[in-house]
Amino acid sequence: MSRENTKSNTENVLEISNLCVEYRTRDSVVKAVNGLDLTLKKGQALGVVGETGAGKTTTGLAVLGLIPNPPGVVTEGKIVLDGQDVLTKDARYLRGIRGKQVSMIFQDPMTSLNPVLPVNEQIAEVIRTHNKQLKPKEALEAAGDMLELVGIPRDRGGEYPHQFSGGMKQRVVIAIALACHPDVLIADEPTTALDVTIQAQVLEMMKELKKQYGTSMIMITHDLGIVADICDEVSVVYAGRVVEHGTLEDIFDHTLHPYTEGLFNSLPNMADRTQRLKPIKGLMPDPSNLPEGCAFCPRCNYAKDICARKKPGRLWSNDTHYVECHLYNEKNINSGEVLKGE
Amino acid sequence: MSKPLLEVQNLVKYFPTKKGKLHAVDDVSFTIDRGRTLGVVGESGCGKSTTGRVILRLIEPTSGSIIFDGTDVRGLSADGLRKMRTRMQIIFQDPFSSLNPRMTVSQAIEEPIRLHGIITDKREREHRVLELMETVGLAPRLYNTYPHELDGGRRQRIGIARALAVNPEFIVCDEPVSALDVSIQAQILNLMEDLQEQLGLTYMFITHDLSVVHHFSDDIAVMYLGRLLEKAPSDQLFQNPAHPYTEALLSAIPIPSLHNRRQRILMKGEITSPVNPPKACRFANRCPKATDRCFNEEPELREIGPGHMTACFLYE
Amino acid sequence: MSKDKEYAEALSGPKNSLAYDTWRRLISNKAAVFGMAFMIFLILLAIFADFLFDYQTEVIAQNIPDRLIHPCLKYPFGTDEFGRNLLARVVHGSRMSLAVSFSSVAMSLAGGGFLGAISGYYGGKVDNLIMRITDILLAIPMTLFAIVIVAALGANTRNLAFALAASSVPIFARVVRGAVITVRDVEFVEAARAIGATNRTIICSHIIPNCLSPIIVQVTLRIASAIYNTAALSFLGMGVQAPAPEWGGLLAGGRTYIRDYSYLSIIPGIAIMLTVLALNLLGDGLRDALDPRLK
Amino acid sequence: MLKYIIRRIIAMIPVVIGITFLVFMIMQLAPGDPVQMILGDNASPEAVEAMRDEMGLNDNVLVQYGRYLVNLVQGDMGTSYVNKRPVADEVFSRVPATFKLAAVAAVVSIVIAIPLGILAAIKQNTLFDHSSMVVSLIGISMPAFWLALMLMLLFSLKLGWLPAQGAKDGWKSYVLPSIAIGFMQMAAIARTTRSSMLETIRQDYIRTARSKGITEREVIFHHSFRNALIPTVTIVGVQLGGLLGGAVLTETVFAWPGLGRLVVQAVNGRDVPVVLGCIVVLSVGFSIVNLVVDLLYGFIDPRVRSMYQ
Amino acid sequence: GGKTSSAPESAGTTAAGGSESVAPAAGGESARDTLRVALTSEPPNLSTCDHDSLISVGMNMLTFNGLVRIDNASLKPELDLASDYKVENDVDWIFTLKQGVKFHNGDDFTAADVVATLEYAKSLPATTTYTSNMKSIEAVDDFTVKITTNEPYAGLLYDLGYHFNWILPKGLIESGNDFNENPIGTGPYKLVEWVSGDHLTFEAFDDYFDAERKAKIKNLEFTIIPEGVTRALALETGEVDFVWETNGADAASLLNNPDVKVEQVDSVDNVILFLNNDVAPFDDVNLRRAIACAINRQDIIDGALSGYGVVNYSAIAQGLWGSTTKDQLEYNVDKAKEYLAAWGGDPASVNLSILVTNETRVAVATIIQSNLAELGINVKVESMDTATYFEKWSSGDYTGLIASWSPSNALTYVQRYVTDRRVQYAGSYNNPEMNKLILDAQSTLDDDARMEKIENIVSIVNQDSPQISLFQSVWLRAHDAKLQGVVLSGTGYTDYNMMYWAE
Ligand SMILES: Nc1ncnc2c1ncn2[C@@H]1O[C@H](COP(=O)(O)OP(=O)(O)OP(=O)(O)O)[C@@H](O)[C@H]1O
Ligand SMILES: Nc1ncnc2c1ncn2[C@@H]1O[C@H](COP(=O)(O)OP(=O)(O)OP(=O)(O)O)[C@@H](O)[C@H]1O
Ligand SMILES: [Mg+2]
Ligand SMILES: [Mg+2]
Ligand code: NI
Repeated sequence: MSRENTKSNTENVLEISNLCVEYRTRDSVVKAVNGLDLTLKKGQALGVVGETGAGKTTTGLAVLGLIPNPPGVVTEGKIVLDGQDVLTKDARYLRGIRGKQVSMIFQDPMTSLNPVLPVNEQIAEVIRTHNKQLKPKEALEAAGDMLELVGIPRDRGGEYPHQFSGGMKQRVVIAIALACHPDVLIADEPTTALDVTIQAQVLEMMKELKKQYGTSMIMITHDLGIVADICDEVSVVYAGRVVEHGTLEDIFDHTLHPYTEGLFNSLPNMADRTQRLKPIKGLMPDPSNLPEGCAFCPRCNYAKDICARKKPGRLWSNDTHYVECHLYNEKNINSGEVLKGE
Repeated sequence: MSKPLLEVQNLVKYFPTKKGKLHAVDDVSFTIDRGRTLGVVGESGCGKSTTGRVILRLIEPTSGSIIFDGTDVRGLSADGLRKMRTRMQIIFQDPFSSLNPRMTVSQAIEEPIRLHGIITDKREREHRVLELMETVGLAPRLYNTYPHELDGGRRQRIGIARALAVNPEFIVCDEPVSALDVSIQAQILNLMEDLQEQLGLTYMFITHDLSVVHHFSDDIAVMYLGRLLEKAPSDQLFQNPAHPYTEALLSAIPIPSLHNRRQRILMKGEITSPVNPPKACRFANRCPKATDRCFNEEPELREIGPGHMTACFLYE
Repeated sequence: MSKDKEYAEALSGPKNSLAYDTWRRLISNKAAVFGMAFMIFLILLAIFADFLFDYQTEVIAQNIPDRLIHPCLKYPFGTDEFGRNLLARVVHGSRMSLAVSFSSVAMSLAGGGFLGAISGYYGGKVDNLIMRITDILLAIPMTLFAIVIVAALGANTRNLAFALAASSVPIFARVVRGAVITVRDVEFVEAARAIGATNRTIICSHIIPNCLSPIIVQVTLRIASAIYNTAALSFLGMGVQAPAPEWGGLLAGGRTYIRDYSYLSIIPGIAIMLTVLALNLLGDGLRDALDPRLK
Repeated sequence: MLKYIIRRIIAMIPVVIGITFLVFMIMQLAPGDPVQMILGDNASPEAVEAMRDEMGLNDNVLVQYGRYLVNLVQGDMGTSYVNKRPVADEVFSRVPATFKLAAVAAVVSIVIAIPLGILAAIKQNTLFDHSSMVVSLIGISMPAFWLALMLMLLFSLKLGWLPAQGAKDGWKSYVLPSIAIGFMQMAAIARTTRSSMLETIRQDYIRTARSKGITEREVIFHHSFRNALIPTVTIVGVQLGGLLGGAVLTETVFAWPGLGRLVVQAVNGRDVPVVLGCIVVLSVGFSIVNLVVDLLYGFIDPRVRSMYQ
Repeated sequence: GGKTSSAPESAGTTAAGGSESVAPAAGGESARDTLRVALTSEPPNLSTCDHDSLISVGMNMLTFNGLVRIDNASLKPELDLASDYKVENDVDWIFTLKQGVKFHNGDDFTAADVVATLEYAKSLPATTTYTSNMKSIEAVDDFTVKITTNEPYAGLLYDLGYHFNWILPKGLIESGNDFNENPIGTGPYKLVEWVSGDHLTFEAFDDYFDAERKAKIKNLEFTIIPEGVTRALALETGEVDFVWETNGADAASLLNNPDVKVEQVDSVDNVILFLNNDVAPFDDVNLRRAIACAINRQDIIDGALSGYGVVNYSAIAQGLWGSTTKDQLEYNVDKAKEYLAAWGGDPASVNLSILVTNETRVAVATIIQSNLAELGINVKVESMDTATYFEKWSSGDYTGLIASWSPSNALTYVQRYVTDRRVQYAGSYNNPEMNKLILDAQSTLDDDARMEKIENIVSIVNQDSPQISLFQSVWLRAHDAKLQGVVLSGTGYTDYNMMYWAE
């Protein structure tokens, strides 16, 4: 903790600390996010990787204050955006920042656009909301610019979402998110619904735009390939907590957490197709019934007694890389060697 | 391996639609040898699933021939087809919609055994179901549970057990892992590999995930808008892709590693409509290497190396 | 050996059934529970009506001296123009109203279900033909259609049930067809075909069980509407024949006296309303409970 | 669009033929003899027979039907058995009354129901929501003719505010009948509006809209409303059919000079041509309403609109 | 003798007669120049010959006149368009016509119109009963007509008073005028408009020939209100002035309303339980008698008619000239049991199903049902529409039904017992003797002798009890208390032209 604070805070455009979110349904309380910390530096792209149900989308929504309530409740934590804790702000303030300072690209482009409105109106809407002095025509003009920016001819702006293909819809969603040049862009699996070739186009475009506008970006995904492609740092999330965080190199070449390791081992090796996959055994824990100790413990090949009992603390391996795992202590952390047996 | 297990010749499937004929599968030919895996890749809507379904005659083909182990599948009577389906099976992409929500795990696995009268004794059948569950890694306590109580991975295991229940020789796997998380995906892939080894199965493995198909298949067929563009042994395809589309496709896969990254070849545009496509190379409008000829003629699939076929004018 | 034990254990394990889940969701919905409780009450009332009031002496026998007595202790619902205890008639009326509506819904479910299932499963020309016929039937306002049939066949309970059934056949055909079509294209049907299931197995053990929820919901709503339409036809004098009590008939008979003895039409009206309400609540509740999305 | 409308109108022809055929055949099953009705109990059997011949009632049923259809195409709906007036005159003189009443009831119920449904959805689980939904539930459960009687009892007899019958007192005449036949539709529409509103509010694109920072009002009116209208419009179409059906009974109670009453009277008098005429007109009216509803879909939903083109 | 009498001797309720000079003109109140009447249903037809409906006859009375009319108070024929008549050699009836009478279209009324009308009526199949006794009609001069009957026929005046024989203008008959659309006659009112399903309006005919009977209220408007309650409400709220048929259930509250007057008159409408004499066991006189004695008519009146009815045990309605109660079978359960024993069959084997057409009759049949249950006879009540009902009746496909007969005179009434009339009344009376008796009565022109013969016929029928009389209804008409000159007839008619508004 202390080491984090020594870093120059001024660079951080978004800081999430100890975020806890619960979904309280009639039969159970789903602990979707459990003390999650994220830091996004200016102009950088942070990859957030994790399995289904790890709480990635929930975190993104929390930043925009859009967690559906009921059943969702933020029980703890701080989300500091532009020096302000958004969790303490009222609806009016939140509306002011949404789309302007922080915007989000949602998981499914097929359902993220309003089917009864032409796409340019949907883009113009966000522009006008944050530039009240603009006339509707000017806003539409600006929306046309945005469309061209994402590679859609401006004269197709009057068409409706159903007339667009999946890739084009995703571009429109991106255009909406970028229309007011937000400081922070949260991209929630922006390409999972798309074909590889289209995915490549969209990712390439996002990289371009990021460079052009210096937007800071959180890239939520479960595809380590995408992370390698466009991110600067990575947070690996498991059961609503960051279990390992570091730069690309830290994570890809100096993997520490057994879960991260498992993720890599699950991927087929492109170089050697005969190599057998080494999957992580078992399943994600039930978020309404989390284990007491380390959440990954039941699936971990290296689990020790203590893992089941006590939550591991955070351990920094270098200035940028930390892990939460009982396999490491102050002694072995820098060498990266695992404490086996014992 | 003298004779291939499955031989598909000039398979065509057109769907009549309001706007015209939809060319879902257009003149596709390939063979699969016993005990081997043919991977089929391609973008969404290129006709992968349709090909798989037509082979099992879940959809009637428009034309072409399907020879399975010497039997013409198209010539089978309804009853013959039912028998044939103890030898050929299919696993579906979506583990959610491919299981009847009102049947328990055991009922679902038992159904094919019962329907084909493979085991008539009730006790024995129950035993067999439990055995199959064990084979695919489902705990016996799940015997009486319903699919909606289970996660995607387990459900996919039910689908596999169901397919295995009739002791098939050949299984069409229609994107069996694309709905699953990587960690679960790896579990299922390993399971399928083990089964192939133990039971000597032959697979047709449909996917759009190139890294998976590379890992899993002996041969790979690349489809585009109903057409087979390239077919080659797995390593051959990855090392020396012939068709510009295959090349672009390979370059588009994001590689989860910081080293030996590929230079991306970006294709312009998106897949065109498969309804009444013009007589031209279907990839021509997105192809960086297209010539005038590509827009006026359709290239034939031709052999360019041992087991390596492609349909492109660049290789004439 | 231990494996055998494990197997035996699995076989004897508890069956947590879908029906039970649905039931649990249903009873957590207060309105639906009210609807269900009311319907159960009503059905019991209909079954045991004879134990409460004797049909010959209390329901149809007249007692002119006691005619038109406002509700009081002796006659909680008052008496009608023939001095009959309205309570007894309302209680026995539930029998007739339920019998007519249940049987008409059963008939139209059978007819409409059959047509809809064929239409949905086979598609193509058959579907087209059946759907055009339902188009025609649906273009005639339902009450009107029932009136015409009753007028043609003559007014009696059987024809009444038949008319109501005929007029809701197209609705069931539509609902069942819709359900079958959604289910028909679902992968598990294809999966069943892939494992060699015959058409019959597919229809009986895959399609029908999965079509059931919209149909069950529709059945409750149709029963409500049948009760309503029975009343409407009785109101026009085309309903159940006197002196048999039926709520619509009671209401129709009472309307002559509405000025001074308004309870004669208010009470049967409330009975109809409560029943229709209960069925609607139950139908809504079932719709929610059966919807897998709300799992 | 125009082509679509024309196609739809042409598609109505077989429906009308089907309706006439069906009703014609059903009415044939009826035991009553129209001639007996016309001539009364003083007529001699020869007179009855002569009249049957004259009216063509001794021909084959299909011949009779064919003749009816041929005449119908020429706008001739036959002659009433009972009063011998042309059915077309008889029926069309009643059309305005029924359609005016139905229109008033429909407009009023829609105008009340939709805002009510939206408000209830926005204020989900508040007292307002609960009470308006209870009222709607009662509304869909209450037989229209009973409501008619109750309204009459209260407003005409007890309070004396509104006329009990007829269509002669201007807007006042419309109040009770239109409430009686419109209440149920209003309730059904309000319920559908509420639930479709709640449904759309859960959609992804609403989340997208919210993420733009627009106000909740804009979210509701600009984004949810039009999408929520799609199922609402369907129910409006269905309900209008119920409205025409409900008119049959309500018109009798309120002595409304419309088609509903005519058809009841004609059915009782076994006046086949009039019954047929009424049903054809009501059904065509209903089909037209449904056509309008379908066109409205196109207006609301661009996905549907592109299907017309 | 019922030949001529200018004014009935105050039979009605209010001071009628010559008060007309006081009523309309005096105040000159323009406010009340309209009378709004609520009808139960639409008149099927406005012409004279194309219907046999009570409501339509009411309309005919407004626009047409006959040579004679049946007086509403006395129910006897009185001169109307004829100023005098005499009978020569038993079959030739010489009518002298009034002069200066005009039709609504301005045509003058002459003997030619009479001849044309009666010839026209004779040519129509539906009117035979009322026209076939006339052998020939001749115009002796412009204002004299000779009608020759086939044989001596006492019923001619009644026939002429029947609406089929009311006078139409010759010119319009010949030009094929549709009298339904355009009912032009000599009557006190002219049709203004008929909005189908809603209302009919009439306007007073200024050139009406009979000053005494000239319309006093300028406009007449008929509204159709099928629901009884609604009709009563409409009267109370002032939406209508006159309700043509009031339900017994509503009468009680209307009676308490000082602004409303309820008129009651015992009708000649005899409601009977019609038994099919052709089928066993109803062909047995003892069983029929048992049924007749078992039915409690007072219960019917109280239960089904709210007390508005008159018990009748005789075959013919009380109050008609010629009716008698001789030999009638009254309500007596013990007697009923005796007759049942005399019949000797098993009451449980009797399948009596009573066909009815409306709510009130359902109620009546329901009471019969419970009465007969005491004898052990099971009764079913079948409600149906009128068309089916008539079909079943005329084809004899029934066991019992409830019907009502309301002819204007006893002779017409008993004529229903003539064998050849059984075609229409399938299953009715089986007594070949009766034909002769009836023929004899109808050719007896002397009133007193005829009355005796009719009484004899009635008493025979009473003993045979082919059908069972139940009650005579009471006509209930309610109107604004300010309306004067209301005279109700036992046949159900009233003369709107005699009504006027009090100040
Ligand atoms: N509206 C909700 N009500 C109840 N539980 C919810 C709701 N939304 C999410 N959850 C639960 O919260 C947990 C985290 O969900 P979240 O959507 O954040 O996961 P995710 O990491 O985005 O997963 P994915 O990769 O599938 O998108 C899951 O267990 C999910 O079931
Ligand atoms: N039953 C059908 N009727 C009409 N068109 C169909 C039908 N089934 C498939 N198609 C069309 O045929 C084409 C090929 O479909 P297919 O399902 O085989 O594609 P796929 O390669 O499996 O795609 P995906 O990766 O999305 O599963 C598509 O354009 C599809 O829309
Ligand atoms: Mg997510
Ligand atoms: Mg597919
Ligand atoms: Ni008028």
